[in-house]
Amino acid sequence: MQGQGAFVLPLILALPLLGAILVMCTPRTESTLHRGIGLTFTTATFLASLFVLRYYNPQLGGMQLVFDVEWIPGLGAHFKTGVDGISIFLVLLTTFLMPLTLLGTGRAIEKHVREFIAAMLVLEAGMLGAFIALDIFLFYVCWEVMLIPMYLLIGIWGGQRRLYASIKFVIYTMVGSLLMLVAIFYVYVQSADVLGTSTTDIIELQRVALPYNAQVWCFAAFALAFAIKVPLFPLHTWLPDAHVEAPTAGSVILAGVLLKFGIFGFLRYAMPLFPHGAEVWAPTIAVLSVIGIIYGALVAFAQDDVKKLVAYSSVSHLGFCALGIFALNEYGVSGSIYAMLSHGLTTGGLFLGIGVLYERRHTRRLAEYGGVWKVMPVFAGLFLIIVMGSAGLPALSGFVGEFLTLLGTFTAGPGPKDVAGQTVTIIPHPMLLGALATTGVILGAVYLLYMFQKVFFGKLDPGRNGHLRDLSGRELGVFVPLVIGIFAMGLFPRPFQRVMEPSVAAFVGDMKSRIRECDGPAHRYGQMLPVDGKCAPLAQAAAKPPGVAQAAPAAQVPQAAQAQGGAP
Amino acid sequence: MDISIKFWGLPLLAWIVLLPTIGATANLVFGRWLSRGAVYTIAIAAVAAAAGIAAYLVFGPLLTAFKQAPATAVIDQPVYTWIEVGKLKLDLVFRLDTLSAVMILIVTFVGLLIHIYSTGYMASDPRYAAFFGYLNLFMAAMLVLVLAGNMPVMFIGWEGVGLCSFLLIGFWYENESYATAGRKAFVVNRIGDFSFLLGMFLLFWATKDYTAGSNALDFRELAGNSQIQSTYVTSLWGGERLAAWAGIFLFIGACGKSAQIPLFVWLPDAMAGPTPVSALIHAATMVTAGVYMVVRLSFLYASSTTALAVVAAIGLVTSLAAAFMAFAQTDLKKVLAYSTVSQLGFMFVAAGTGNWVAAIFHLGTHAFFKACLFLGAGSVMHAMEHAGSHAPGDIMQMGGLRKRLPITRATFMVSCLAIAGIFPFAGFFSKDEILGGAWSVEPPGWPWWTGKVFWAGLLIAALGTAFYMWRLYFLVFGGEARSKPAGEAHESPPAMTGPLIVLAFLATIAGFIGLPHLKGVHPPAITHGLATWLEPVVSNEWNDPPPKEAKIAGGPESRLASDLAKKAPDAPCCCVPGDQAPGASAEGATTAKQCAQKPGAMCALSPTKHCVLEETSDGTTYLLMLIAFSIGGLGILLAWLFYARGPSKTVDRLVAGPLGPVYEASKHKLWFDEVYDQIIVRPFKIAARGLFEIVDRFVIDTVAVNGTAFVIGLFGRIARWVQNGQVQRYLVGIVIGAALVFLVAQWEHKATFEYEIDPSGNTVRLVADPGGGLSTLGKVEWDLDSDGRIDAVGPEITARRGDVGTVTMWIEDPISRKRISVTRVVIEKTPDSPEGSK
Amino acid sequence: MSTFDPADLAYLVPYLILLCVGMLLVLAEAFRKGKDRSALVGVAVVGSLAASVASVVLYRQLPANAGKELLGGMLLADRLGYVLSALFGVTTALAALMSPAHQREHEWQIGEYYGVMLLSASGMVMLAHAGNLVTVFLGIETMSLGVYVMTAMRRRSRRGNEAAMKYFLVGAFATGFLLYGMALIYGAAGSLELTTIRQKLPTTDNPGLVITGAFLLVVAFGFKVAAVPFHMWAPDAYEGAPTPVTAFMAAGVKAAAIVAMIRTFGLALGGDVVPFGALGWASPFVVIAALTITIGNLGAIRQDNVKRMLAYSSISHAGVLLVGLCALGLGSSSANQGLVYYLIAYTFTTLGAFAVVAYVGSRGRERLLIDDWAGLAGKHGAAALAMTICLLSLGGMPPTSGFFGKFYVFKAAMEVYDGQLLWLVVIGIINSAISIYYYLRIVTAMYFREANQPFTPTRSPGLVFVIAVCPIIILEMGLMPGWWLKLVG
Amino acid sequence: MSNILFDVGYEHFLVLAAVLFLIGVGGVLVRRNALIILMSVELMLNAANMTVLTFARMWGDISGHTFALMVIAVAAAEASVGLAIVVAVFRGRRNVDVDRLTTLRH
Repeated sequence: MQGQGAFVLPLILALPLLGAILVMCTPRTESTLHRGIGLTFTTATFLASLFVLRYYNPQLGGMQLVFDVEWIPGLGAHFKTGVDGISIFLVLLTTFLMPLTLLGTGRAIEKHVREFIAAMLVLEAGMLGAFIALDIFLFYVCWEVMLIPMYLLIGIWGGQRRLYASIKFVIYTMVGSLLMLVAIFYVYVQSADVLGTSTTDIIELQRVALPYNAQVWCFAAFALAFAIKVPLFPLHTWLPDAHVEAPTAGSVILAGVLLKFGIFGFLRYAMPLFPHGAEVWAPTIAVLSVIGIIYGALVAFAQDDVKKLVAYSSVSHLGFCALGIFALNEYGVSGSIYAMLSHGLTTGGLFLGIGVLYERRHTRRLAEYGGVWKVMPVFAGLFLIIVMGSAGLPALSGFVGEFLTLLGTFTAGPGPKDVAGQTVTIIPHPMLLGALATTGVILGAVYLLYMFQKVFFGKLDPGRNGHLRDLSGRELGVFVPLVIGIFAMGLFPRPFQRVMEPSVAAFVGDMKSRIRECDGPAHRYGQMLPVDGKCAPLAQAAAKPPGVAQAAPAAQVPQAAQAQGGAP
Repeated sequence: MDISIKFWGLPLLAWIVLLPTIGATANLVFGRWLSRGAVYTIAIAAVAAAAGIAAYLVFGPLLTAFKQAPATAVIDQPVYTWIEVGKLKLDLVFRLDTLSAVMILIVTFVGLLIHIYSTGYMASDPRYAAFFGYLNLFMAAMLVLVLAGNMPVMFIGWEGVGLCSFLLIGFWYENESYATAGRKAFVVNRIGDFSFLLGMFLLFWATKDYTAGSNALDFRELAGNSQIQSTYVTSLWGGERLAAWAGIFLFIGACGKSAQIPLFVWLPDAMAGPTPVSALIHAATMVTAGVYMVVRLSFLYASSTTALAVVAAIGLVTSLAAAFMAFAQTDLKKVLAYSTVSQLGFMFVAAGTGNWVAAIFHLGTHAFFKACLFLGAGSVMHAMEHAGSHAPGDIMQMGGLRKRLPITRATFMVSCLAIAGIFPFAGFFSKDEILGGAWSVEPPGWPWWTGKVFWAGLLIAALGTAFYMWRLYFLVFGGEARSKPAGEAHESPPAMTGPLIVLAFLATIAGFIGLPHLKGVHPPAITHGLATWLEPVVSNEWNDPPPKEAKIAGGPESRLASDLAKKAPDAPCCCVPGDQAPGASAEGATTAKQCAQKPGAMCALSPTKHCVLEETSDGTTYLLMLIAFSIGGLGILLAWLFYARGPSKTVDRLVAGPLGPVYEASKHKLWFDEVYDQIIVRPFKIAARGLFEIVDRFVIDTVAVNGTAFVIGLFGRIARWVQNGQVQRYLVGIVIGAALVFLVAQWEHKATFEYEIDPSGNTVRLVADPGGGLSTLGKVEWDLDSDGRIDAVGPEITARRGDVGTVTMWIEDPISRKRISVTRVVIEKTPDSPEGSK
Repeated sequence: MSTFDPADLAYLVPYLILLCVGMLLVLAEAFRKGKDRSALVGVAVVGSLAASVASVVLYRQLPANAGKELLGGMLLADRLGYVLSALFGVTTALAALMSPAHQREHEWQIGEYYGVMLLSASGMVMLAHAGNLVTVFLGIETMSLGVYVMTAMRRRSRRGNEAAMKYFLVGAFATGFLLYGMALIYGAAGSLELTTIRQKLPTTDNPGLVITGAFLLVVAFGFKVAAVPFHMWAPDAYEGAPTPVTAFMAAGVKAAAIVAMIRTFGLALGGDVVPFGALGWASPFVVIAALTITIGNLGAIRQDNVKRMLAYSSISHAGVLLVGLCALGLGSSSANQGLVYYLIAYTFTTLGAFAVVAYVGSRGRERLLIDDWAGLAGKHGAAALAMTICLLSLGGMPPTSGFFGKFYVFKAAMEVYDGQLLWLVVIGIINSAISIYYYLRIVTAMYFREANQPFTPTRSPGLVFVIAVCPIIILEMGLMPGWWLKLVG
Repeated sequence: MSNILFDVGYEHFLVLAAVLFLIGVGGVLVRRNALIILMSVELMLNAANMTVLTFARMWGDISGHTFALMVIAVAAAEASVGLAIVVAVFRGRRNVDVDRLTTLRH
């Protein structure tokens, strides 16, 4: 079935690809033309993506703008796309950042401009595809497709240690995603057993309640892939290398969008598909993300390379998001989505800012800077706003997300006057974790202000930094929208939340009921019943041969008989 | 009362905040193209307009409403819904009630004066526009903080002022140490904010189920909603009440903002900022935010005497320590900074003794005289600087300025009198309120002497205050000029002296809105203005449910003392003799037993604070006043003795001799910074570096990641080394390999099932073992007694022993639907066995 | 024994075409010594393509799942057979297209080459249709002998000879095992016909014979597909042989051997007629598959010689194919489709990759070291791109055909009852993560490193055509796999 | 006397064939000279052939005999190819010692 406005999503998926093909057809020397094409198509994609908002109906929630055509008949895989409150803004974030990134990169890339633009466009297509895919198969394909352009971005246009960084990035990601592939096989094959026919439609798959231990393993497989992307401590070490070596554009997209797939993956795939797996692994992940929050912040403070510093700050910030979703309440989840969006803007902005400095000074060492405010006041002002947004200053974008995730975590437990068993808490000691995570607020201020002071305050060395010129018109064109976005998101989160709310509420409610009732009413297929406290599979509910039908009561008899069985 | 007075669609309260914001934006964005005139016109106009609106709202609608019914004197103006997730609904709501009214009047008015003053003080600064932009921004943030209707909105202002303070302290950022001071301020404040957040979370966690529909964490909800009230007294960790924990968390936040021990260290450094900033932010307004917040949450603190005790204790310690630290300072502004810390300590003691009105009272008077002092100091330094001094703040190079700067000197003197608590200046009354309150306070759960201790402590602090302030005065204005600039200084321009005069005037008369309650004398109502005005906002009762028995006695608020005494002799009781209304002119807090001795006395349960306050008879009040006054006088006297003619030999001798260590301790503010550096900053840096080098670089990257790669590579080498090119090795490989494969391939693990017979002998548990793989996926069927009938289904079943004989299990392959059957003898069945026959 | 029915010949057209054209070419060479051989190439290509076209036509005529016994069961005409014979035809054509340029550049112009190639291809086709141990044996031998000869055709190159020698010796040795194994099976079943064997074996009174025989066959076929531990000849032979021949070996021979296994094990020894281990005849194969995937990768991971690296990678791919075979043996319904898809995908990928290898080498210098490939993207972007696509496909990255091949085979393995092959899938998956590393080493060299010295590659329309067409097919198969999956029931 | 010697049954042929096969295998594995190895391979093939024939006889099945004939032909072809390769190698390096063929390795 084709939902209303279904054409939009395929359109925004096709536009970048079209651009990529077009740009590859132009002669290799016309670099200005290439940049022009890149900008045009990314901008066009952004404008097209605004239609998503136009057609999305916040009241309804659920998947909308659904576009569905059969793709691989033999496999039952469909080309099925759609957005809900969780993914819609991530899509917009992607399309919004892309043109800015290209604009910000400007002439920083001299060699192979054509290929660069093409890579960026393909990357955009891949990311969008992964966000809007409603077919686990399509998702996986896009997920892997994202990898190659990023790998090329780091490898071709990167810094000195780019070979090491690019390979590390790819291998890290592959290890995770391939194990996820195994789990996908498993789910896919099982779905045939439960639903009758194998399907790759995630909406369908969510109705498959797998055996308890299977859920635990599959979740682990998915979680590894996503935890690497997030990245959770201790799987984060690819990130600093990748960031430091990648060109500005690469870093911006990497931090701005790619990392989000970790959290998004948990929300859209790992948790709904394997609720009990989530239940089992939640404590581990929660603790790891708290460690990540503190650890990332501490290590960021120890860096002399600005990019590395920001890279580690991402580890810390994404920790909040990961923590939030496992709080399993509206505050945590919607907060974590919001934090992702804000992180996209702020960290993207930070990297663009570093790019601006790097273009002028060709170094990223903090020690090289100082007193830059004097020569670049406009830049300093804008950068300060971005920094503050990242540090979670209220009324800027960062605060809302952090506040909500922390609030969600802290209040994940039952309230003082709560009816027992009413709330479902899957993380241990919510208040303790919440409190520990909140220290990230302090640490964030510590390292961000440290960086800001080192770069912009202090004595200006006229010899080294005296000549730096302030932002050009083009660069203003990059930063002003970002800053406006940061303010808008900080002051008016409500419109965003109104759109997210139904989907988030549905997600939370669904997870809770499935965890509490062992995949009870909501999931009539492959029903699971509790056995000694845990959930274990009952014999297949689907397609019972007649023999069993009357055998089932017989099965009850002995158990029922146990009661008075003691007599003889 | 809910008035919504709009202007261009926006409520007026919003405009109060918006106008400074606009001013700030204008100056920060377009400042570089504006003339100085334009800049300060915009800035001052913005603040003036805000002040105007504030004044109109307070003396207009609010006052009229107050006259009708004090309780309804609230202007509540939601602007829009800021955040809404689940039960968490947060409007951006501004609320003007009697408490915030006092605050915005102070903030806008003092702010306005300081803006005017700055036009003179900053006249020669290149970044004029930026300065005024920041000032306006600060005003906006501060007003948000004050007008906020719920805690998160308050937090916006709370951190906003932090940011501005960061920017203004580091205003002259070329100086690395100034920039660092700014950062220090922000970070230390963040530590406080961290705790503030925790407090908010805790409150939300406790109240989220009761704020249906209305704003979460809304002050009025928190104060008014009876269900919520009941959650405060539920006990949390360590048997303490929820209110205690929330209160303490929030108070730590206040410590950060209001520079209390242990988080006061940033304030002295903050003096790096331009003097008007110190006056506005670090004396008059921002630093008092903590006090304001505590008073705002009086209902919460009233619910936990523990929290109160903590607040009061910290306040006392801080006021004493800061006063001590001020003795040896030689920097004009540093002295004032410590005195600010000390005075804030006073306010917290007031709040901690449930003496909310006094806290706000002192907050106001302090705002006036301390702002005046700072501006005076600014004027002095300005003069010194223009006279060519390189260390304009060093009081040792001053002296004799009374001739050079008459106006400044006069105003400074007035303020010094005020802060020393000399009758009839403002400081005298406010301080006296605090002392009096401390003397007579006796909340349930405190031993009777606690209040007295606070009183005594504060007296010492007051003595110190008087001494170091007058030391300062004498060193600056008294004696003869001790340096060339001091001799040639000139009075500052009217733009600066004007505000000084106004503030000095206020510092003189402001005290008369808060005279103590006396039975004998009855001055006009205005003299108790503040108390009555704040009545509806601050909480007047200890939220302390009376003991069970009394509850049983229950019924109306007041009972016949005699029959309450029977049930609960020790129930707290506000004893009212005869036929008077409870609480009207009670004779004081006591227990039901004592009160019952008076015939026909009534007990007002859960004693009111009036009851407590009015215990003190006029005599005591006069006595307390006298003591406070004389203490102030004593302090001044001492200062005069030592410093009347500048730094005297006696002082030097003392410092060199017996008082040496004390002097050092005071000079290095008890080595707080040094200690923090050792136990926090240094370890933090080491930890950061260490984690990066050890965990990240070595453990994860080197060992785990590259290690794995290396091992795999090693196997690679081996695999290739085997391939040595000799074809016959290949052939041998084929043969041996084939043999090995043959051996390995024989391993098999067929499906089967396990069983355990329950020791009690009644049941048998059978578990299917599918033979490797993830789990049992296929349907599992059981024939328990080899009669060919399927008795049970499922991978794991329990059956009665009687039914079990030779068991056959079928596992069906879900894909190929192939059935595998396993048969095992579980229980031998002989025909004559009792189980077999059924 | 049924009698010879001329009508059957109609079903054998592909085979006959290859046979006749092959002989014709051999003769032709005899008469036109020393002249240019472009005509021969043309004939060879046309012939082999004709064969594929013929098999496509026959495929369409054939009713959906009905097979037909030819020549008294000696050969079977079914969809599987025709799909693969079409594939072999294309393989041969592409390999032939690669050859002339390579012959020219590396001086080994020998006209019989094309004839031999087609004859050996005819052997493959015979395997694709084999319905009897005899035809299996004959097919394998025809194919192998041809390939031995082609390997040896660079007479002057010592490496070429050495490769041929090793390949031949090991091959002959394996043939011995093959034959003996067949003999034992024959002894147990009393028939050489695959279907009959299937019927007879369960009632055999001598399972020992069956086990030993089956096991000897495992060894022999293991050698043909270069499965560990019977793989050691492969790297040497692949490296030493002329690149087009290597391509032909890697693509064609492997595919043919797999289809022969599908026939022999799937048909003759299918189900659980071999009472051995946990999984019947599949139980040795699961071990072999695991070893093959892993050791193939390990061998490649530190390899600096591109051709050799591809050889090792093709070993690990054989492992994946064996996983599919095990799935087939354990009754996974979709294993057949998976295998066929994988074979097709792998064929084009390999041909493409080796075509680029052939392209890079020129004037007697093969330029096999990764360092020689540094900065290839700069000068010869198209070739580098093509190579990248092929490598990604080999590494199993979407959206290439290699990904779907792996996906489908592993899916089939997962469908096996109760996840008995799960561990095998996990091993396979982990290995493809490892494999990414060394495939990317080449990509890294081509794109991220600077060229050390410029060179002129081998340019010829045929080669360029192959380089161009393979990536296109790879991507097409990757994006639209549906049609390809439905080729066989 | 025992007729184990004279009552020759199928088993004798099978065992003989097996022994021959093993001898062949041994020869391939231990001898260094390519030609000898070639012969050993032939030995293996013929052993297999013998087995086939025995069973064919046992089952009274004609197809076995035809198979044997084909095998002989194939073996001949194989031998010729083998010899050709040996010659080519010999041309290159003046010996046919398989141990020395180690330019292709690792």
